[in-house]
Amino acid sequence: MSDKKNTPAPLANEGLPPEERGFFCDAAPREYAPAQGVLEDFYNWARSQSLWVLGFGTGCGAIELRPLMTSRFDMYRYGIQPRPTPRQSSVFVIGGYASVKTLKRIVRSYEQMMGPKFVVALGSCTINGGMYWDSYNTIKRIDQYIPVDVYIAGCMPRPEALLSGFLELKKIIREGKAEGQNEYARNFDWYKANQKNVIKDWNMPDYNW
Amino acid sequence: MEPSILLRIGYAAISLFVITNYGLLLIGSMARISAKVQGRVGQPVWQPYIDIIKSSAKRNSVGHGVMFYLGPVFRLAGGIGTYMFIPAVFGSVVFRNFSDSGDLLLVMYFIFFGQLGMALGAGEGGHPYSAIGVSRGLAQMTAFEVPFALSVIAVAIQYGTLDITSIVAAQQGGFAHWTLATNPLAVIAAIIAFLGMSGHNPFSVVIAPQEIPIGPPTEYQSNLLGMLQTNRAVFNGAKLVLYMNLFFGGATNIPVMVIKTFLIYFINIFVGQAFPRFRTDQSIRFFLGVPTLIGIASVLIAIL
Amino acid sequence: MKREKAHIIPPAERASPDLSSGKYLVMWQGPQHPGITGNMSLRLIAEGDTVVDCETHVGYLHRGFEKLMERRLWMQNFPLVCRIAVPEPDFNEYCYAAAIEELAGIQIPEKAVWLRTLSLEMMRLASFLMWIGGQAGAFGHGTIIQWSVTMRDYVLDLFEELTGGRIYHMYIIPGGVRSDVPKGFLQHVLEVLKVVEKNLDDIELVMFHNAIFKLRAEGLGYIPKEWIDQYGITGPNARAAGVARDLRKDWGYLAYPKLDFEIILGTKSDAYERSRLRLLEMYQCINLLRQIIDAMPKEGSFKEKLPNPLHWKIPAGETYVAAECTRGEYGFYVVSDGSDKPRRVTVRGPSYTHAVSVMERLARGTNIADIAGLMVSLHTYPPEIER
Amino acid sequence: MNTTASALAERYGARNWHDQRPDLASVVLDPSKLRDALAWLRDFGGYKHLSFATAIDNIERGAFTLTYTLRNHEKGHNLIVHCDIDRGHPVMESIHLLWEQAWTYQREMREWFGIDFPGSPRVEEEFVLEGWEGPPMMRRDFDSLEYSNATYAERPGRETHDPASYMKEKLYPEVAG
Repeated sequence: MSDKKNTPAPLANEGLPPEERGFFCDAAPREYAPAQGVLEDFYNWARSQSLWVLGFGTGCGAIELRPLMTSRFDMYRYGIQPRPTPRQSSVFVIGGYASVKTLKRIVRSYEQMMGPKFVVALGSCTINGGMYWDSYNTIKRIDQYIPVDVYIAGCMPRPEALLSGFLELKKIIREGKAEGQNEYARNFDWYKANQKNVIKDWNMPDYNW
Repeated sequence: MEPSILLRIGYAAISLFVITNYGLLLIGSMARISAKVQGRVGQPVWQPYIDIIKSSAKRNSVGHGVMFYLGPVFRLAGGIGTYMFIPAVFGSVVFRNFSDSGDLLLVMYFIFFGQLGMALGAGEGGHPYSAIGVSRGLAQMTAFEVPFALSVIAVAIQYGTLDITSIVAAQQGGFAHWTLATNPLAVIAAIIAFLGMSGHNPFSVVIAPQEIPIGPPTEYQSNLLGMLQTNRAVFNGAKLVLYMNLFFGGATNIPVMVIKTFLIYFINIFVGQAFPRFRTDQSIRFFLGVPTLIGIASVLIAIL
Repeated sequence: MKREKAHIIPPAERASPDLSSGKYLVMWQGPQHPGITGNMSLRLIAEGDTVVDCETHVGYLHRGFEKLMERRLWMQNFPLVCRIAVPEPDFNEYCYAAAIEELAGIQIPEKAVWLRTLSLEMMRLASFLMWIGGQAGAFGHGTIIQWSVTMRDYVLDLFEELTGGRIYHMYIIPGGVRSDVPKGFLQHVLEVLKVVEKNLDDIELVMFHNAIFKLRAEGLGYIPKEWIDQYGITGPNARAAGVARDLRKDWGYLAYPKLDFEIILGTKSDAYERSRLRLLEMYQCINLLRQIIDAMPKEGSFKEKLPNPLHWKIPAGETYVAAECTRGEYGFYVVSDGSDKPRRVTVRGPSYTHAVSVMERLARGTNIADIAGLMVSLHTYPPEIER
Repeated sequence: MNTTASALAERYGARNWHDQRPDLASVVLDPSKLRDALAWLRDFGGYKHLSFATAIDNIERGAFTLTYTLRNHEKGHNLIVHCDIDRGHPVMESIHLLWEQAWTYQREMREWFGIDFPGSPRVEEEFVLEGWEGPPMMRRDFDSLEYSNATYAERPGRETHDPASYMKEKLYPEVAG
């Protein structure tokens, strides 16, 4: 179910030393066409019913994930569960402000996730910089660097807000509007330019999967 | 009369289908039970189905060479092979599988086979945590195979055969004939080995999320992961049925099978929720200690 | 059986393994790793299952607080400071407020003193409850955290009732506290304490009398007594080594001199001892909270009148105010040049020594499987390292 | 108290002993004497515990003021030791041999202020920043807001006001208008 025709040119991986370029893949991401009709609806339902959250606490918002995944606000009820490896998780929760050093890891982990993949961004600082609007080390809006599906405002968002955010994400997925992966592949150059504009020492592959 | 081979294959497919669904539901309900221990509501019972559908519905996937793809295939083959040579329900035509053409040794071999295939595949994955997980897993497996093998030897000596069907047949006729009653030491050793085999706490160091997230399957995604999840259900079911046959008098119909296997699997959760996990060296030391002695004792009892 | 070989003191000098030999395995534990505390990473070089070298890498949470505070008015900084450390923001608020009051020469009313003590102790309890789940989880025991984080949530509900905020309270403002106790609040505190205490008994039974937990934790990460001053170790890590370091006693800030408590000391100074000591301190917390509720004045004003915060100039000077947080000495060093903005603010976090120098040394020679447990048993938290 | 003060004064030429609180004092030393003075304080003065070390950018004086805060647990007394070093040529003696954790603070000062500590372990490595190309960002002449506006994309629709004037026109519009 993937169209082979628009396969883009291989990446240069100029960030890497020449002897290491062979170790990494140089294929740029490409778009994947969704399945047909009812089948895709069924898939989307399944995706929305089993959201595996990548266990990467990028900011202080991660502290409210603990109550969320433990017995008070039990997110397992909704089929949401943490997953330690990006390969198997489908939701990336950006827990608040992202410093440049963390953004590098965010991009890397996001690209390693298998699509369809969804991003939930917590806190005002991911929306417009929030409290760190004049900080020299935190980015101001995360959607310049990776596609975001749901924002949850607040500093910090309460577990109830997180839950409603996840339910909103489910709705979007079921409607088939959560095509962040394809969007990333479509505007790959733009995203990559933004990323390289901020991450000064780009010493990793241009697209690592 | 003996059904034709095609008919038997059809029957085997039916019983495989049943055991897969049963295994999935078992996993789901056990997750719910452990959630209750933790004071949670817990995931829906059918969550494993959705997870498998979701994993298989992933759009792209990353490979690391042929062995990487073959790992889950071997694992699944091991699981199915294990199940195929065990009579799920004693005396039933549909659920006897191919138990008459294979015996206990073959089953034990299949239990190994899946793990080894997985080890090869995960090693190909190239993730350091996979390598560590594989080494831990194999080390621990060789450790818990010792008490398991000993108890199996005890059973074989006791009933004078390696054929599972006749072992079950010998246990018919009430609780007094079960291995649990006739040779309890063998059962104890085997149950301890079972804890290690099913990889719950305290023997979950293979996939320890806090230490080596998450061990051998770290690199596996999409449909490969779905395959592993399916295998988990089949393999659990097969092991449970095997234990039920060897030690708990088998089952003459489906409800009895369900009840017995559920109770056997419940032991895992019961122990797993109450304990942290051993380190690899500690668990090996543990398995080669008391459980091995119990196993030897059970063999001696069987001989005498 | 492991008790005898408890005292392994790792080598002081770093090993320099030859990575090209193919004998060693280089691993990054974190930042994307469930077994790491907060958002930091360890670069481990392992030989087999044994770590021969460990490097702590911090900075993933660096927001440049100290720079930002130089750009803001004294009062504008006040919502900023509590963001420095998520699990226990109140210690930041207290240190900052106390420093300003000392420089500006403000005396806070008696009731504010008690309310501050109350909120600090509640924060300590909440933070410890968060930690104990992590400690059990690091050894693979997932049940404890499910219980303890819920208990923490009950304490957070109390904070919500008192201050309106769950995580960030902004309650301790310069000149006192922001609001008086609501009606019936103290009663709720006592009720919650009863629940938490009961749950702690369960946790002690399941965790501290658990053979496998003992097997894992005993003898892990032994800190000799000499290191305490050498490395500047403070808090429970120092007390578990038998060194009485508790600023609540030493400095006697807030209402602590009026409260009756003893410094809890350990002897064995390994991971198990540290965990046990922290459990005892949780009981001590509950006891202290009950004392505070009995002893605190029920009426009176709770804050001083401040000048217009927009034109508030603090007289020139410098001071260092520290408080005993759950991890050790948490201090604010504030310099004012007489203007309406701080000249320099430095945050002294206890994790600074624990997570970097101590962790790097203790990690040498431990099993990979124990790194997470060791990390948590030092109770480190990255944001206070990098600010 | 002033055994320590006088001893420091006559041994190492310490100046401006200032008692901020009964349990907190500060003193100024020369950079050349600082390391010996700290060693003496640690071994003979009872100030065994290094709380933290940091620097203040006194750009008007053209100096970095290094600040070492020590604690004497027996007497329950804290001592802040200052010393000025030239801002144009910021080099300071390393004290990583006195306290095991000191190298971390020195690494931090190296990255944040550009103060060099020859011989301190891993002082060259990046501490919290990664791929930082600007000047050392804790210096007073580095403007965080300017850098942030120049580097990071902003979401339109956010305005910030100067609190004084904004509050005035909100609270007292007649005065402001």
